[in-house]
Amino acid sequence: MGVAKSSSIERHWNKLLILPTMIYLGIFAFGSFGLVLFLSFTNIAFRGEISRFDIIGVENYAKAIMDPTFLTALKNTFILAGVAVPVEMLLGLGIALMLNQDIKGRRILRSLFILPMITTPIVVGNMWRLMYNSEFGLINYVLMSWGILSKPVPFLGLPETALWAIILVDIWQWTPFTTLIILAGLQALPTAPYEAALVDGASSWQIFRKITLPMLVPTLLIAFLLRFMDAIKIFDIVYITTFGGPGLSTEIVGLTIYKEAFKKLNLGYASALTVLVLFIVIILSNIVLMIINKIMRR
Amino acid sequence: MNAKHLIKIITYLGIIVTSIFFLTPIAYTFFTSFKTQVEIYQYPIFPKDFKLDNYFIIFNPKLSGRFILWNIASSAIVSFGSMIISIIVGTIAAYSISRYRTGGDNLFFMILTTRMAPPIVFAVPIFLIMKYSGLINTYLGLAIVYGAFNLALVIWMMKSFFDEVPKDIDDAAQIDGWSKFHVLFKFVLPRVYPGLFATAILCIIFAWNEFLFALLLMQSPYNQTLPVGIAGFYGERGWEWGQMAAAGLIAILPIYIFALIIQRHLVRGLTMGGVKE
Amino acid sequence: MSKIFIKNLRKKFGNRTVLDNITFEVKEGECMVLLGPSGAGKTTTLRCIAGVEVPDSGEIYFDGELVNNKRPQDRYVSMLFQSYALYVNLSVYDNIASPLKAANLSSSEIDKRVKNIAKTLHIEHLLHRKILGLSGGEQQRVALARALVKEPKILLLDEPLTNLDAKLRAEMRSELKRLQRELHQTTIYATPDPVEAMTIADKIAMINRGQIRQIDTPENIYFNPKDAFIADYISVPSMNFIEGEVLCVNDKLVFRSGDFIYDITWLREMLDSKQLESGIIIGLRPSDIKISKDPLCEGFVAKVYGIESLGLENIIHLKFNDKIIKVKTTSEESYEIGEVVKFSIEKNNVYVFDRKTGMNINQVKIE
Amino acid sequence: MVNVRIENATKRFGKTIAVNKLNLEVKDGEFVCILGPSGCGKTTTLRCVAGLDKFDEGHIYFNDEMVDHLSPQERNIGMVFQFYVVYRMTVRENLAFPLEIKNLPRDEINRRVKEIAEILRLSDLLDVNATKLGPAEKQRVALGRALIKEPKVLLLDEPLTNLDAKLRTEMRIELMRLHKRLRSTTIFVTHDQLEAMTLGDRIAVMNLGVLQQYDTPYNLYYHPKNLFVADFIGSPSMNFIECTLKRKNGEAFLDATDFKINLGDLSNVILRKASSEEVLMGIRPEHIVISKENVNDAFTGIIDFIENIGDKNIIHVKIGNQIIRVLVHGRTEFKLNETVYIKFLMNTFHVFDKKTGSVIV
Repeated sequence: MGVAKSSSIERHWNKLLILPTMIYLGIFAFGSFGLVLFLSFTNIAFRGEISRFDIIGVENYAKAIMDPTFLTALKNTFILAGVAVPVEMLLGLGIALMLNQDIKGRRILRSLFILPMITTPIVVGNMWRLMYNSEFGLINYVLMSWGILSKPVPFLGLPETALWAIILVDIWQWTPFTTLIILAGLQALPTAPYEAALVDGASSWQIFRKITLPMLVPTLLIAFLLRFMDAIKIFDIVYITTFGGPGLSTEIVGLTIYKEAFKKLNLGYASALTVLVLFIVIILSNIVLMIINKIMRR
Repeated sequence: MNAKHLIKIITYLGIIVTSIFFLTPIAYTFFTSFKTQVEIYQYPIFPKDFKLDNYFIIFNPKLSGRFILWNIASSAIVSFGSMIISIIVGTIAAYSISRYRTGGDNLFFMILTTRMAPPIVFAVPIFLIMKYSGLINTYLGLAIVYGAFNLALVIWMMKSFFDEVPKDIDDAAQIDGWSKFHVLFKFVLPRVYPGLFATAILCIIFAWNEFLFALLLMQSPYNQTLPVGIAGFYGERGWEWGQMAAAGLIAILPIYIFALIIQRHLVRGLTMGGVKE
Repeated sequence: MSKIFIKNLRKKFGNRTVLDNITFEVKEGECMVLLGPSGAGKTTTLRCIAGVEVPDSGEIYFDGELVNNKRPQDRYVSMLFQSYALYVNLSVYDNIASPLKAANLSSSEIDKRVKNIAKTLHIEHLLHRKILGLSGGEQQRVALARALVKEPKILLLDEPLTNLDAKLRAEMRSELKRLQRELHQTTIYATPDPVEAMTIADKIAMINRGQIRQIDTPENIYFNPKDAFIADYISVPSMNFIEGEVLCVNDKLVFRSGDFIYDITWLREMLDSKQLESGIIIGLRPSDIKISKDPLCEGFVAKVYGIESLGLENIIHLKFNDKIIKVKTTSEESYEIGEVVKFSIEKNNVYVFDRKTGMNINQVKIE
Repeated sequence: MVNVRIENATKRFGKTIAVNKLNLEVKDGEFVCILGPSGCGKTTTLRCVAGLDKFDEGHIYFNDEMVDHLSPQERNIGMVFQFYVVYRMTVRENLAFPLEIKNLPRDEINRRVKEIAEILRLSDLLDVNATKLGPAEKQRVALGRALIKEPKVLLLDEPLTNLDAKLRTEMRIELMRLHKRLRSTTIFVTHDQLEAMTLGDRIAVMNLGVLQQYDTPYNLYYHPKNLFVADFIGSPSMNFIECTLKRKNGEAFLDATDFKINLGDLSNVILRKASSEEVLMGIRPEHIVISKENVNDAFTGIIDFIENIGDKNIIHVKIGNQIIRVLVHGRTEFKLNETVYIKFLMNTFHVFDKKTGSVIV
């Protein structure tokens, strides 16, 4: 049985509304994926025009898994995400707890604290190039006038410090994100359990440990998942600050693909790298989702 | 005195340290934008005076060799255009998903993936598609690309707003005698206008800030967007630090204003509707 | 005004059967109450009639005409939602005018009818207000006005009083019924509240788990419930049930449940062999049980477990055989927790149900 | 155990006065209900006693010791909230929580958990995650957590409101039995007059932050001090009829335009106390007799509507323009639009001053 006589627009209303999205995403997401998958089996090169185009099978993949640049980039990307995100979570939790208290100017502080997160990444990169500069930068100036450094250090220019310098930038830019989400989570918590624990006689620390934290777990997981998946995407800041250097010390996967495709003009090889990265991201996000599901169920 | 006071003191100290950490780079850039190339080395923190030289230079193509005004125009056109595209396409899809669960979990995952995947994985195919469809170097081309990236955001954010409008409203309006078209545009949509506005602003912010595709798809100095236009400041006298700082501030000022307007919905946008405030 | 006939309506949500063969008829100008617990299928039935839900199978007739294929906007029904579903972005006036505007009536006609219905429902003074400032009771009236203004064939009311406070609910109950009677409006009214149903209905359809269990006048549902579920549901306060076996002692028939032994010889005619074997359930309304402090009085010995005050009356909870038996008394007699009392019953007030099926064995057939 | 005294307490939220000069004493071991509609200040009062809020003016004493400056942790109270609060732990851990905070020895904790679980019939559920329980069980856990530390005062904030009707009655009886056994000083906040009438040794009726009457359930029902209490207590609610106080031959009577009520012996009292002639007469629907036959002094009316509420009926009788509700037990033989005669039972009606709302008799 159906509503047969009604006009066909009404009958297919839900599909009609979603149709533009399907077409749009069909071309962009899935068309792109199909294309890139196909290209990854070719040696296509591009200099204004397609200059080379043969199907070469899995050669690109064989090359990729042995490619020290790509492997270093993968390693760096995960070091960055693996260090920056937990730090951002901890700082975010701490700052959110502070902002959740009854303090003066809370609204203004909250507004100010979101600024790093929405700043154009390219501008963020430039700001920190100023900060890190070894000749006049603020960081060197402060550290030297406090006597911590005896001579200026080009933080972005040394292989030992460059990646850590970028991690700090990521922490600066994205701690507001975790702060904001955790703060929203804190404010959405019911006050009743908190008050019940007060009446039960619990101290502030006991309340936080036994009542607040367990209730906050879902929010923390959402924040972690989103932040981790975003950290892997980092591109603009590295592009503008170090462009992967010095050497390969700050090379990250996004940059490797970019250089292969648009500097070395090996679209085929870049496509293979793309497929590998996508593959890793999908596996990773599934693992994260699985862990979250497990914790949520418990 | 007691634990309560201790917590208060720690809180205020923490707030001060946090504020310094978050605001120093922005403030430092602000100060630097008033320093000449020489003054940068003379005045480590505060500028000698608030000279606007750097600002005049970057806006004058003859002096700086850049086209900031053109870049601003490009950014505005592309941001606004892409916002229109994704809002129209995404809002109606969000309504469909909210009300009819169209597509079920598969569609959810599909749309989520487009947001989870790093943009770089689309770089090669989109570059080729744009190149061979003739949309490279056009505002429309870049707007379409940004529209696609923002679509997931619009759908999930608007879905969470639509979910807050009780479905009884749709049924009531239909029983009143209105068609489904009227139900959506006359009765449901007006109730999510604030959400729609916030979503639109978020779209604009994301498009405004985007760098990679702007770099790939806009190749003339006149139609490049701001992030590309202000990326490098290596001039005849080495790095033009002051000008770089000034240009950066010009780029982020509108974003700061927009973000402050829609603060209330920022969390929802950042979590794709997952966390509400 | 119309009559409505619903035949074999079925609906599943996934694996869950929501409507299982719903069939009933509502005469012109009649008020039918769908009574049942939440999740029974009341709302889904109303939504199918309104056309905003499509049944898996079954037929819906308005005045003999099959309307299954008609869109909601072509059915000329009105529905009052539990949430009221008011358009908060519109004024009260525009809310009420909405069905008339959808029908493309002239603005003078719309104005006339809106003002008319507003007068009937005493909300003229609210017409130019915003929805958000209105109280729950006012919102309810606006929603009712919107439902009535187009003079629908059928008025569907989905738990309209649930969101009002107790006092207002009692008031609106009588007002709704008066209005329905005056307008001679064919109405289907869904509620989980037996008191509401008894007050408002011309007929009650008792519905549970998607099935209609009994359709009858309020009086018959109350005094002649078809099974134990209905008897329990319609009783306020709820019925006492004692489950036990049936024994034949000499030529007498005796009901036994622990220490509770009760002569039921008078039931001999009605019990069949299966029921003799599997046993029966005896149902007693709290108001039908007599309680006494006199130790010489005939009856069963029990201890007072708790006392509930209903103002003029008390409900005494008696502990008997590890079961709680509730008895209604006037508040003039006072009892203490722990006190030993006796209670007695009269056979006219005893309901007897089949232990296995729950069916009422001594139901009086009324045609 | 303890005696709780609230003295001259006032609490404001911005411009609204939530509690206005409240004086209330709860005796040792007493079960007191604070009853009133939402927004009457009853919950605010309870929260101030708990220490979760503070009165702007006035003091709270536990056994003559002022506790105003004590935090909730220091007051040694047990509290149960409207929305059953259980922590995300097992029932056992929930019950042990208040004791663990006090660092009691392990075996002492175990003993008391066992004890309280027995009383509240939670013994079989001790190792279940409390958040997985049903509403009634959750509320029992919350109650157990409030009781286990043997608090000086037990505070209950509408603890039964969110349970369904059946569970609510059950829990009411359980609470009553529990109080009989433990005799802790208890303050119970509710908006449900039946609940208050069942549970309270005394009931404090509040409206708009002001204490209206503090009395036993019996007195609230039979001797309400003012219109608000008369209207709020009892279901179905009292009939109120606007009357004018008139005099004839030295005897006073009430003129309700459509009928007259002789005041007999009460004349003198009423005439002395009434500040104006405008009065309201109140009579409960259960204090009116209705019959098909005319009797002495009865008023003639027409049945306008019959409300069936379980084993009772409320019959709306129209006399002139007045509608008077009459409660009839059992099956009714009355029919719509039938002419009937009603009579008020002697000495059951109240007369209120229309302006001040306070009772005259």
